Amino acid sequence: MKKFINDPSAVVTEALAGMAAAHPSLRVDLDQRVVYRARPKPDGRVALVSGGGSGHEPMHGGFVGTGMLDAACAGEVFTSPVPDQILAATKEVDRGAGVLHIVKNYTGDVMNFEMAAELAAADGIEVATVVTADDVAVQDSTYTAGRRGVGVTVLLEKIVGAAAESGADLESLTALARRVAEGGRSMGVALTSGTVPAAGQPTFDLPEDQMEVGIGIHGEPGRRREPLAPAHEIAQMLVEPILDDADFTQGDTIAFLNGMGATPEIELYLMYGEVAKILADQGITVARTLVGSYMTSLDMSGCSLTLLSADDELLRWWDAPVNTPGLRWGR
Amino acid sequence: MKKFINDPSAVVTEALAGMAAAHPSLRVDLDQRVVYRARPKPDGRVALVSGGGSGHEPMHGGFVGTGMLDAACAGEVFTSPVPDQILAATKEVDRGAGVLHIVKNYTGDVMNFEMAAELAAADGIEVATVVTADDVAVQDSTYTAGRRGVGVTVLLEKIVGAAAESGADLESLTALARRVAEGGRSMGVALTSGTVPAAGQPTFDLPEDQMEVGIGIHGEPGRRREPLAPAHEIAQMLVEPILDDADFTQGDTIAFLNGMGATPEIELYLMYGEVAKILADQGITVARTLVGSYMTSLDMSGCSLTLLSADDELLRWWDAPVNTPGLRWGR
Amino acid sequence: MPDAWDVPLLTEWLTGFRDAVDQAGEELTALDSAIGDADHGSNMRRGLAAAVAAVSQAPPADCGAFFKTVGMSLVSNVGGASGPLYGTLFLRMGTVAGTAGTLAIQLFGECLQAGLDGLVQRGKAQPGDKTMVDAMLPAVRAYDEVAADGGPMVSALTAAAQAAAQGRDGTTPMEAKKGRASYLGERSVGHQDPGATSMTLLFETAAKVFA
Amino acid sequence: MPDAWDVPLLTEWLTGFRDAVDQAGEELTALDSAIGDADHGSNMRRGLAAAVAAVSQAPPADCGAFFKTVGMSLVSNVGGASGPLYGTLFLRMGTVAGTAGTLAIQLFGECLQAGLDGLVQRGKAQPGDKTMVDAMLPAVRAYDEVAADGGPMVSALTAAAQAAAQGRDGTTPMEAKKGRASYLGERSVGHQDPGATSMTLLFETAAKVFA
Ligand SMILES: Nc1ncnc2c1ncn2[C@@H]1O[C@H](COP(=O)(O)OP(=O)(O)O)[C@@H](O)[C@H]1O
Ligand SMILES: Nc1ncnc2c1ncn2[C@@H]1O[C@H](COP(=O)(O)OP(=O)(O)O)[C@@H](O)[C@H]1O
Ligand SMILES: [Mg+2]
Ligand SMILES: [Mg+2]
Ligand SMILES: [Mg+2]
Ligand SMILES: [Mg+2]
Repeated sequence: MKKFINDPSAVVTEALAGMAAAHPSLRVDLDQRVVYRARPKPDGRVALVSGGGSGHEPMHGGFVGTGMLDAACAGEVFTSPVPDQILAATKEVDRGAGVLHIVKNYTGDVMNFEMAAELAAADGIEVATVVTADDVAVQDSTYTAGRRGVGVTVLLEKIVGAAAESGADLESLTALARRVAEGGRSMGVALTSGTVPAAGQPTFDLPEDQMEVGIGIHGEPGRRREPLAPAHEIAQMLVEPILDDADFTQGDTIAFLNGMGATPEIELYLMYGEVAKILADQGITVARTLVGSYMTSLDMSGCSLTLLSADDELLRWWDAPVNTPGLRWGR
Repeated sequence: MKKFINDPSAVVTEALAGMAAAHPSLRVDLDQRVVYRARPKPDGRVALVSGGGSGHEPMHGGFVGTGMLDAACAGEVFTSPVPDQILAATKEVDRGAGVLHIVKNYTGDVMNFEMAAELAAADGIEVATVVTADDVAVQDSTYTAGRRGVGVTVLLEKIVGAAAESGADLESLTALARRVAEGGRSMGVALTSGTVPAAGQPTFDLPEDQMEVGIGIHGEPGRRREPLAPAHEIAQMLVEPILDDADFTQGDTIAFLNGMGATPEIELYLMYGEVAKILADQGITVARTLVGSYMTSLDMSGCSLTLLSADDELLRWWDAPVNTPGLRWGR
Repeated sequence: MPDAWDVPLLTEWLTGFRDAVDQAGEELTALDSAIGDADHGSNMRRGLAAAVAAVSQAPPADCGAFFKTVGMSLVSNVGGASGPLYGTLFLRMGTVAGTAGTLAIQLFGECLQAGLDGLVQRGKAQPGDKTMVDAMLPAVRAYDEVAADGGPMVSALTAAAQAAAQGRDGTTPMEAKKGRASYLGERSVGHQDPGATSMTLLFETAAKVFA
Repeated sequence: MPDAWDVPLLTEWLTGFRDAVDQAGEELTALDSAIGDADHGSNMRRGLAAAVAAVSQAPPADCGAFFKTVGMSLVSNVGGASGPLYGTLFLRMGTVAGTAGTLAIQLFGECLQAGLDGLVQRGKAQPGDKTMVDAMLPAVRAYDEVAADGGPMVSALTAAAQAAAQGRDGTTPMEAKKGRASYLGERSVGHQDPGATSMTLLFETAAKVFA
C-alpha cells in the first residue's frame, strides 16, 4: 500500500483537518466529523445535509458552500456515518425551514439517515429525505436493496442546492430532488481496484488485461469481468445499458463523466470524446457537461458516466452560481 | 498498461477532441493542437500563450479562459510543442498589444518557444517571454540547464492572466510575471512511476517500500530514492528544501499542494494538513491555498508543494475572477 | 443459579460476544471482502468495544437500561448496515424489558421477538435474502419452542444457537437480495453471509452464559 | 563520381540517416529512458520521416533549399530539444550553401561549421556537457583537418565519423550539465548520451555516401 497517510485509522480525521486548513470558507467539526459552511445561510431557508463513507472526495465535504450543501457528514472510509453525526449536522444547519437529507442508496446509509431523521423529528425539526439510486448495473426491484446511488448525487446536490439558495420551501425542494433522482442513470467501469487504508491491500486483484464492468464507488467488484478494451468500446459499455434503461432523446441531457480517483484528466477527456460521439449518434442533446473526478473510490482507476434528463428549470439551477471547494462557478 | 485510450499515438488529439466536446467556452484547433478561448479577448489587450508537452492536464489547455490564458499549445506526451503551433497561436491571439509567452524551463520548451518568438517578431508581433524555474530539487547554476519549471507556472498563469484582463501593458505584465517566477519554489515526491502511452510501460520501477524524492513532471526519476515514509515525514521532505532555498517568513505566502495525477483528494488533503502544520510552526503566513491535481504527470502517484511569496498586489490578482475549465472562481 | 437473565449475566453475555467477535474479526472481514466491502469485522469490533465501555462506565440499573445502552452504543459507533441493525435489535429488546431486574424465559423470549421484529422492520429483509435475519429468525423460533415447553433457559438458548448456526450455513448457497452483496447478483452465491455469522456468535455466547 | 555533394547525394544521405535512425530507434529511446524521458528514438523517427517526405514531395532546386527543407521539417515535427537543435543545424547549413548546386570539400566544411555554430548558439552547451555537441564538435574538427590537406571527401567524412563515435563514447562517464539528463545530477554518470548517439549516425551515414 503506497499512500500519503500516517496511521490508517486516523485518515478521515487528518484529511478533514487538511480540508479545514485549506478552505477558510468551511468550518469543520473534527469531533463529529461534519463539514459546515463557515457562514451559515440566512434564517428561513431550507438546509441541505448529505454524507456517506469517506474515500469519495470531493464528495461530500467538498460540496459544502453557497449554492450546494450546508453540511456533510463523513463516515469511516466506505462506511456510512452514524446517526449522531447526522443529527448534530441537522440541528446545526436548521434555519427553521426544515432540512433535506440527500442519501445515496446503500443499506447502511439509508438506515443511519433514517434513524437520524426520526431523532430530528422528535426534536421538532422538519426533515425530508431523497434517496439516489441511479446505477443501472444493478437490477432494480422492490424485493432487493435496489440500485446504488452514484453520479446523480453530485448533480442533485448542485441543482437542489441552487434552488434552496433561492428560498424554495422543503416540499418543493423535495419534489425537485425526487425529479432529479428519477431522471438520472449511471454506469461505471474499473481498470484497477482501490485500497482501503485499514485493509492495507487492494480489495480485489485484477489482471493486466481485465477490467471490472458495472462497479459502484466502494472498491467492490463489478457485475462482470471483461477483457480490457479500447476507449471507444468502453464508452459503448457505459452508454448502452443507460440508454437501454431510459430514454434520453427527448429534451436536454446533462452528461457527467466522473473519474474514480486515479484516472488522469487526459484519459477522462479522451473517454468523454468517445462518449460524446455515441450520444450524438443516438440523437441525444447534451446541454451541459461535467468532466472530472467528483465522486471517487479512493485510488481506484476507472470512470463512470451519468446522464440526467434536464428541462429548462433544471438547467437554470445547474447554471446558477455555486461556490464550494469541489464545484465552483458563477458569481 | 491500463489506460482509457485507443491508439497510443492518437492520445493527444483524441483527448483534445473530448475537451472541445466538454467545453463550449473553448475552441480547439485539432490540426495545430492549440486550445483557444471561444470568445477572444478585446482588442488592445495583451494575450497570454503557454504550452508544453501533453500529460500534465489540466495544465495548460484547462487554463484557457477569462482571467488566465488566451491559448495553450499541446505537444506530444511529455514533448514540447513545435514552433509552428506556438507561432500560429501567437498570431491568432494577438490583439495588437503584444503576446506574453509563459514557458517552463526545459531545454526543448525554451528553444521551441524561442524559435516561435523569433518568427512572430519577424511577423511584426511584439513577444515577451517569461520562463519558470522553481524546482528546488535541481541545483541552480548558469552552467547547467537550471531548475525545472513546475508548480509556480499554474500560479503565474492565474496571477498574470488576471492582470492582463485588466488591461496592463506587455512591459508591466512581463515584469509582474518575472516577479512571480522569482518568488516561487517547489519540491515534489513520487510514490509510483507514470506510464507514457507510446512507451507502454512505467518509465521506472519503484519497489512497494520506496519513493522518489525530487521529481519533476515528466515521469522521470527524482534526485534520490528513500524508504516510503509517513505523511508527516514526507511533508517535511517537501517543505525543508524549499525553506532552505528561500525565505517565506516575511509577508504572505500562497501555498499550492499539487497532485501528480493518480493521487486521490483524501490523501492530498491529509498531506496538506501536515504541510500546513509545518508552515505554521515555521512562522509562515499562508494567505491563500490551492489543493488539487492541476499539473499532473500522467498517472503518476505523487505530489508537489509550491510556495509563492505574495504581496497585496499578487493576492489581488490571485483573488480576481477566473473562468477556465481547470480553475474557476469569482464572477 | 436462577434460570433468568439479570444485569450481571447480560454483562457477561456482552463481554463474551465482544471477545468472540474480536477473535473472529479477521474471518468476518474476509467473508465481507468476498461479497461486501471488507469491514464487518472492524465495524463490529469498534461497536462492541464502545458498548462494553459504556455499560462498565455507568452500570445500568435494570435490564431495559442495559439493552438501551448497548443499542445506543452500537448505533453511535458502528455506522454502515450492521450499526442500525444490531442497534435496533438491542433497543427494541430494551423497550420490552423495561425496568425489569430479571428476565425469565418467557419475558426474554418476548425481548428476542421484539428485537427480531425491529431488525426486520429496519432492514426489510425476508428470510432467504442472505442476511443476519437468516440466522436470527430460526434462532428465535427454536428458543420459543423450548420456552413453550417451560425451559430451562440453557436448553432454549442452546437450541437457538444451533438453529442460528444452521441458518448461517444456509446462507452460503443463497443469492443475496439485501445489503451490499446484492449488487453482485449471482456472484454472491457460494459465500457465507458475514452478518449471519456474527449473529450466530451472539446466540452461541448467550448459551454459554447459562451452560 | 565528383568529389562533392549535390542534391541527389544529399537525398541519399538523408534517407540513409532516416534508415539508420529507424533501425536504432529502440536503442536511442532506451538510452533516453535511463537519463531522460524515453522519446529520443520516436522524436527522431517522426522528424526524419517528415523530412524525407518533404524533399521527395518537392525536390529542392539547390543544396541550400535542400538543407532548409530538412531543417524546417525537423523543427516543425520533432518538438522537444532535438527538434530545434537538429533543425537549426540544417537551417544554418542551408544559409551557407545558398543556391549552390554542388558542395565541394571546402564549402561543405563551412556548412558544417555553420551548423555546429547554430547548434551551440541554440543549445548553449559546452563540450563536456554530455550532449550531441560532444559528438559533432570533434567530427567537424576531424573533417577540417583532412579538408585542409585537400581531401578527398570520403577521407574527411570517415575521419569525422570516427571522431564522432569517439566523442559519443566519451559522453558515458560525463555528468550531464544540459538537457533533461542534467536533472539527474550524478545519477546521469555511466550512461551514453542519446543525442550524441544519433549525431554519430549522421556522420557515419555521410561517410557511406562517398564510400
Ligand atoms: N437489509 C438488511 N437486513 C438485514 N441484514 C442486513 C441487511 N443488509 C445488510 N445486512 C447484514 O449486514 C451485514 C453487513 O454488515 P456490515 O459489513 O457491517 O455493513 P455494510 O454492508 O454497510 O458494510 C450483511 O452480511 C448482512 O448480514
Ligand atoms: N542544450 C543542449 N545542447 C545540445 N544538445 C542538447 C541540449 N539539450 C539536450 N541536448 C541533446 O538532446 C538529446 C535529447 O533529445 P530528445 O530526447 O529528442 O529531446 P528531449 O530532451 O526534449 O526529450 C540529448 O541526448 C542531448 O544530446
Ligand atoms: Mg461498509
Ligand atoms: Mg521529450
Ligand atoms: Mg461491510
Ligand atoms: Mg527525450
